[in-house]
Amino acid sequence: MHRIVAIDRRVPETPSTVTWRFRDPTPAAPGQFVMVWVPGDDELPMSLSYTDGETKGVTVKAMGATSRRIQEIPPGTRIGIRGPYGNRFALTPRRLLIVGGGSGTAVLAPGAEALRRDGAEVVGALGATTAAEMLFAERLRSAGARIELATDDGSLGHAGYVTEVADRLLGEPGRFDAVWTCGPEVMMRKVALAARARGVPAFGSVERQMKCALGMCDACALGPYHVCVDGPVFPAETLLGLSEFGRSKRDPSGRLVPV
Amino acid sequence: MHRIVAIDRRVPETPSTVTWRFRDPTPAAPGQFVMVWVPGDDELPMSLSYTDGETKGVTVKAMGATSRRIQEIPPGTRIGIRGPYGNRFALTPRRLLIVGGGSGTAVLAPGAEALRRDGAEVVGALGATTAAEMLFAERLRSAGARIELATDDGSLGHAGYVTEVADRLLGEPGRFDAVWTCGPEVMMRKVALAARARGVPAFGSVERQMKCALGMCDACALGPYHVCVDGPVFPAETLLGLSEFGRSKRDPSGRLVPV
Amino acid sequence: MADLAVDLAGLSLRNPLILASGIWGESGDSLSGAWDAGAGAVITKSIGSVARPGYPNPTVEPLDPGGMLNAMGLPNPGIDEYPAEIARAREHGVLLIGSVFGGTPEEFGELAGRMAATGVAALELNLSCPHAEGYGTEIGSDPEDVAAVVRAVVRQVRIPVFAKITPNAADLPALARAAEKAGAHGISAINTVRAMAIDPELERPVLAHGLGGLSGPAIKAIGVAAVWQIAEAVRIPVVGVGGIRSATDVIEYLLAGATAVEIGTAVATDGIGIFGRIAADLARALDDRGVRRVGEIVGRARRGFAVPSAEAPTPGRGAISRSP
Amino acid sequence: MADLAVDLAGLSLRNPLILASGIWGESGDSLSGAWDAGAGAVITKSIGSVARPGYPNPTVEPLDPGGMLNAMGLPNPGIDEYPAEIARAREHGVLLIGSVFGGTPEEFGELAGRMAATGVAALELNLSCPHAEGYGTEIGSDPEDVAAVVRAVVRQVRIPVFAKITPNAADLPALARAAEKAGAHGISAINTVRAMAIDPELERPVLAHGLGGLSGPAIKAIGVAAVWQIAEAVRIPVVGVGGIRSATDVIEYLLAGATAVEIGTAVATDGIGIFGRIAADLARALDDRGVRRVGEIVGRARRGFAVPSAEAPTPGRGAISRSP
Ligand SMILES: Cc1cc2nc3c(=O)[nH]c(=O)nc-3n(C[C@H](O)[C@H](O)[C@H](O)COP(=O)(O)OP(=O)(O)OC[C@H]3O[C@@H](n4cnc5c(N)ncnc54)[C@H](O)[C@@H]3O)c2cc1C
Ligand SMILES: Cc1cc2nc3c(=O)[nH]c(=O)nc-3n(C[C@H](O)[C@H](O)[C@H](O)COP(=O)(O)OP(=O)(O)OC[C@H]3O[C@@H](n4cnc5c(N)ncnc54)[C@H](O)[C@@H]3O)c2cc1C
Ligand SMILES: Cc1cc2nc3c(=O)[nH]c(=O)nc-3n(C[C@H](O)[C@H](O)[C@H](O)COP(=O)(O)O)c2cc1C
Ligand SMILES: Cc1cc2nc3c(=O)[nH]c(=O)nc-3n(C[C@H](O)[C@H](O)[C@H](O)COP(=O)(O)O)c2cc1C
Ligand code: FES
Ligand code: FES
Repeated sequence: MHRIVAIDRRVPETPSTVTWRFRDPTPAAPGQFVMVWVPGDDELPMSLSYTDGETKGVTVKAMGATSRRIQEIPPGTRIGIRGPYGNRFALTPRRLLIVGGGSGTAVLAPGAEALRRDGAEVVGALGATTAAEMLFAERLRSAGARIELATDDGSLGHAGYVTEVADRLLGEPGRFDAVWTCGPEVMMRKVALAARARGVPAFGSVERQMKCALGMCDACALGPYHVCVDGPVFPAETLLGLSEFGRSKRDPSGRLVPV
Repeated sequence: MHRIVAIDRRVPETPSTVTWRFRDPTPAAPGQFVMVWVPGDDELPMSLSYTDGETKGVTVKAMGATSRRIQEIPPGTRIGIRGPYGNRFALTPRRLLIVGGGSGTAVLAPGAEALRRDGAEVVGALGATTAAEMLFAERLRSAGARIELATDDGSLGHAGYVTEVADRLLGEPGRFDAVWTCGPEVMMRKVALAARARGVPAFGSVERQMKCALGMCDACALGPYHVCVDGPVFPAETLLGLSEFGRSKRDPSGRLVPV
Repeated sequence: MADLAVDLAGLSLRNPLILASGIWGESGDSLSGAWDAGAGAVITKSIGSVARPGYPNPTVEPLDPGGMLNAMGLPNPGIDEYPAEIARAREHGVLLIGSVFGGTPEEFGELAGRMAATGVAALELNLSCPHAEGYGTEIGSDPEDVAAVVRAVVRQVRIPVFAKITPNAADLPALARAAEKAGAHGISAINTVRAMAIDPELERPVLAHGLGGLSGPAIKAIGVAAVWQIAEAVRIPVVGVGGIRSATDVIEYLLAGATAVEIGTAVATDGIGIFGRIAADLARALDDRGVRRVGEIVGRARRGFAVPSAEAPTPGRGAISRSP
Repeated sequence: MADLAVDLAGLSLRNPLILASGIWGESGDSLSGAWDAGAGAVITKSIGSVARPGYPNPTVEPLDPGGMLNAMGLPNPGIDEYPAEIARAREHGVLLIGSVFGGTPEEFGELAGRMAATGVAALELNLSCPHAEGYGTEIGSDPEDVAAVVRAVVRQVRIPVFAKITPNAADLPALARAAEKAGAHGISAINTVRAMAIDPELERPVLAHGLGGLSGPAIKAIGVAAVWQIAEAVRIPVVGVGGIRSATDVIEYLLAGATAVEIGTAVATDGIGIFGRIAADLARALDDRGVRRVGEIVGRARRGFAVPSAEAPTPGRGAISRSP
C-alpha cells in the first residue's frame, strides 16, 4: 500500500542535505514522517519538511552509506512512499521557540511556518557545524520568524553550541509558551533541561531504527514507547524520564548501542 | 458472509408448504431469492415470499428429501441466509395478470402486493393439485387482487389446469399490460405462448440447480444465462427461445436431465 | 495499441486472459459466453471418469476480506457426457483447454486421451485432488506423483499439457521442475489454498465439507510468489492464477514471470465483463509504459534483483528506476 | 462473568490471548507493555545464535485486502544479548514464552537450553527458517526434520515446548504428529504464508527480499483450517495463529480446536489495546452463549460434523441447532 511518486524537484540545501519535492495529495501534519523507498536501495523514515498542500517534501542528510548514496538520485526518479506516520506537533503555542540542530530543523520548519501563518510568534535558534551547513534559516525568516544562528566553527552567528543561544532566549521569563526541538539527542537533552528549568513545556522529535513504521516490529522501541506510532514527537519530560534518551538506541538487530 | 437469522414464525400454509418468517433488515425486491442454509443439512435457493420491511419470509414446499426434512424444523431454529440474489420483477405494470402453479405463487405474491399498494389492478389465476394445496389465495385477495382458482381434482374453482383460466382471462383484449408466472415449466411455457398470442409481455421465474448463487460455478446454466444472476425472472420471449426451457435442466453433476 | 496476443506453449492466444477451471465451465454455452466476453482462451471445469454431484451445499462462502471459500467436490458430468458441451463450444470457435482430474496416473492418462479426442487445443491437469479423503495431502504435493501423472498424460496426447500446481505444498519449484522433466509444456499456478470458515454462532463449519479452498484477492500475493519461484525454476511457460481482478494484477503476474494468467473468482465479483475490461485496461497500461507486446514485460521484475543477506546490511542493490 | 483462564500444556494463562512472536518482541519494555495491555502470555521474537540485522528495508508492506506482507529476515540480537531483555520483562511479572530458531537440531537444542535458562515459562520453536536460502522449503516442512528438532530441544529443557508449524507444507497433520511423537507439548499454527508483491509501476519486488510472508485477516481461513486439521491429528493442545482481529475470530479458532490463540498483525492495525478489547468482548460473548470457561467451546465445531461424500448426495447430516 505504498504509492509511487516522482521527484519533481531536487533542491540542494547545504553541502550535505538535499530536499526532494514530490506531488502527494495525502494529507500530512507537521512532525509526521513517511517511509521513503528508493527502489533498488533502502527504505528510510524521513520527516516531511513540507507538509502543506499537494506538494510534499523531505530533506535528506548524508549520514551513513545509504543516505549518502540516495542523495545523488536525480529529479524524475520515482520513489515509493508509505505514510504519513506518527504523531504531530500540536499547533497551539502562540510564542514558540524552535531549537534545531543540523538537519533537525527540517522537522521543525513546517510547524513553525504553520504557526506563523496563524499569527503566532516564532523564534528560532538554529545550529550547524559551519555556515554552509545552516539549514532553512532563510525559509524561516521569510515566514516571519526571528532567527538566531550558531555554528561550531563560528563561521556564522554565535560561535559554539546552539543550546547556548537557546539558553539565553529561554532566560527571558515568560517569553515562550512552548519549545520544539530536533537534532542530536545530546542537544535535545540540553534543551529539554533548560526548558524544564524555566518551566516552559518542550517537545522533541526523536529518531530510532525503523522497519515497519506500524507499531508492530519493535525496531523503534524506546522505553515503553514505539517511536513510529507514539512519536516521533514526545514531551521533553517523557524523554528525560527515559534511560535510553541521549544514551542508547537499538541497531537493526535490536541490540542496544550508544546513540 | 452469510448471516444468521432465527425463524420467528413457522406458518403451515398447506399440507406440503410452510412459511418461515425471520427478521432480516437487508433490503430485497419481489422476485429475488436467498440461499437458505439449514445447518446440519443443505443450503437451498428460496425465493422470498415476503420482501418488505424487516421481517422477510420464504415458503418451502416439500419436493424432494431435503425440502421435506427441513419443513419440520421448529420456530427458534437458526438458519443461515446469503443474498438476496438475482433480478426482480419490474414493478411497472398497471394491469397485471399473475399465473401461479402450486408453490410458484409464493414467488409472485410480494410483487403483486406491491403493485396493489401502488393502485395497480392485479388479477390472479392460481392452480393447485387440490383445494388444500391452494397457496396464498386469501393473502392476495386481502391485498385487493381478483383471484380465480383451478385445481386438478376440481375440489376448488375450475376443474383442470390453471393455464385454462389464464387463457380465458388473456382472451379479453387489452385487459392486461403484463403477465407474471411461476410454476412447473410446462405450465409456464403454456402461459408464455398464450401471452405471446395476445401480444401481452410476460415474465417467468425459473429454477435451476444452484450452488454458488454468484454467477461463478455454472451450476445454474440455462442456455447462455445464469439463473442466479441473470434470473430467476426472464422475459417469456427469452424463455421460449431456449431449447432447455420446459425440457431439460442440469443435475448437480452438470448433466442435462429432463425437467 | 499494444499487441495483447501471446504464444503460450504453441497456443496462439489473442490475449493472455484465460477463464480459470471451475468457473463457467459446466456448459458449452457458458464456455462460449466467456469467449465472447473477451477471454483469450477458456478452460473447462475439471472432468473425471464418472459423473459426480460434488458435495452438498453450502459449497461456497464469500469471505471478508476479498476471499472466496469453496468446496465444490469436483462436480462434473463425467468424460462420457462432457464432450457434448465441448462440441458446442468448439462450434462457437472457442479456444478451449480441457481440464481433467484423476486419482492415479493411469486414470489421468485415460482421461487425457479422451479429452484430447474432443478436439481441445490443450490440456490442464488438475493436480489438487486429495490422495485419500481425510488426509491433508493432494496428489499434486509430491514431485514424484506429479511426474508420474504428467508422464502418463504426455504419452497419450499430442497437444500442449499444463500441470496445475497446488499451493498447499512445501516446494513449488520442485513440483514444477518434476512436471517439466516429465514432459509438461507449461505450469499453471496456483489452485485454491486450503482454508476453512466456522460459523461462530452456530458453532459449525460453514461449508458442508468443512475444509475448502480459498480464492480471490486474498490469495493474490500467494499466487504471485508461486509464479516468481516457479518461473525461476523452469523454462516452460508459467500461467499465473489467483486473485486477479484488474489489469494491474495481471501486470504483477506478468512481471513475476507469467506468460498468461487465469481469472476465476473475479467473474463472481465483477461479472464476465471482467475479461473485456481487463483486456482494454491492459492494452492502455502497456501503451502507457511504451510496451508493444505483452511478452516484453514477462519476468521483468527480476531485472537487477538480487536477494540481500539478512546477516549483514547490504549496500545499494541494483539500478534506480526513473520515470519514462 | 465467564472465566477466561486456560491451562495450556501446564501453563496457567489468565486468558487465551498470546502476543505472537516477532511483534513487540525486541525489548523487555515492549514485552511488558503487551502484558500490561492484557495479553495472557507473550512470546519473544525468535532468537538465534548470533546477532542478525535482518534484511534491508522495505521489510514490511501492508496489502489490500487485509493482508500484511513481511520479510524481516529474523533480525535479533542473538542469544548472548537477549537475556537482558527477558530479565527486564520477568521483573515486570510477564508470563513469557521464549521463541528460538536455528538451522539444525543441534543449534535448536543449544538455543533452547540457553533460552530456558533465562527463566521463560515455555519455549516456542520457530520451524519456518529456510533450509537453504533460495530454495522454497523450510526446515519445518519435513516431518523428520521437525521431529529431530523437537527431540533435540526436549532433551535440553524441562519446560513446555511448542512447535510452531509452517502453513507452507502439504501435510500439516503429519508435521504436528511428528512433533507430538518427538515430545512437543503443544503445536502453534500457523506462521506466515509464502507470498510476494511486485510494484507494477517500478516493475520490481516491493520487499527487499522479494519473497515474504503473508499475515493478517487474509490468512485467517488458512489458519483455521490448519488448527482444524491439526487438532484432529494430535492430543497435545494447539495454539491458533493467523489473522485474528476480534473476539469472533478467537471463537472461530477455539471452535476449530485451539486451546489458545496468538495475535500479531492486529497489533499494527488496531494497536496494543486489542488484547484488552478482545478479552472483554470474549468474556461477554461467552456469557451470551452461557459458557462459563473458555475450554468448553474448544473444538466444539466438530460436534455432529461428518465429511459428506462428493460421489452421491447425502441425506441430513447431523443435528439442527436452535437458538438458546
Ligand atoms: C522518524 C524519523 C524521521 C527521520 N527524518 C529524517 C529526515 O527528515 N532527514 C534525514 O536525513 N534523516 C531522517 N531520519 C534518519 C534516516 O531515516 C536515517 O536513519 C539516516 O538517513 C541514516 O541512514 P543511513 O542508512 O544513511 O545511515 P546508517 O548507516 O544507519 O548510519 C550511519 C552513521 O550515521 C549515524 N546516524 C544514523 N542516524 C543518525 C542520527 N539520526 N543522528 C546522528 N547520527 C546518526 C550512525 O550512528 C552511523 O554512525 C529520520 C529517522 C526517523 C526515525
Ligand atoms: C431461484 C430459485 C428459487 C426457489 N424458490 C423456492 C421457493 O420459494 N420454495 C421452494 O420450496 N423451493 C424453491 N426452490 C426450489 C428449491 O431450492 C429446491 O430445489 C426444492 O426445494 C427441491 O429440493 P430437494 O432437495 O428437496 O429436492 P430434490 O431432491 O432436488 O428433488 C426432489 C424431486 O423434486 C423434483 N423437483 C425438484 N425441484 C423441482 C421444481 N422446482 N419443480 C418441480 N419438481 C422439482 C425433482 O425433479 C425430484 O423429482 C427454488 C429454486 C431456485 C433455483
Ligand atoms: C467455485 C470454484 C470452482 C473451482 N473448480 C476448479 C476445478 O474444477 N479445477 C481446477 O483446476 N480449479 C478449480 N478452481 C480453482 C480456480 O481455477 C483457480 O485456480 C482459483 O480459484 C484461483 O484463482 P481466482 O482467485 O482467480 O479464483 C475452482 C475455483 C472456484 C472458486
Ligand atoms: C513483522 C512480523 C514479524 C514476525 N516475526 C516472527 C518471528 O520472529 N518468529 C515467528 O515464529 N513468527 C514471526 N512472525 C509470524 C507471527 O508470529 C504470526 O505467526 C503470523 O504473523 C500470523 O499471525 P497474525 O496474522 O496475527 O499476524 C512474524 C510476523 C510478522 C508480521
Ligand atoms: S518501526 Fe516497527 S514498531 Fe516502530
Ligand atoms: S449457482 Fe453458481 S453460477 Fe449460478
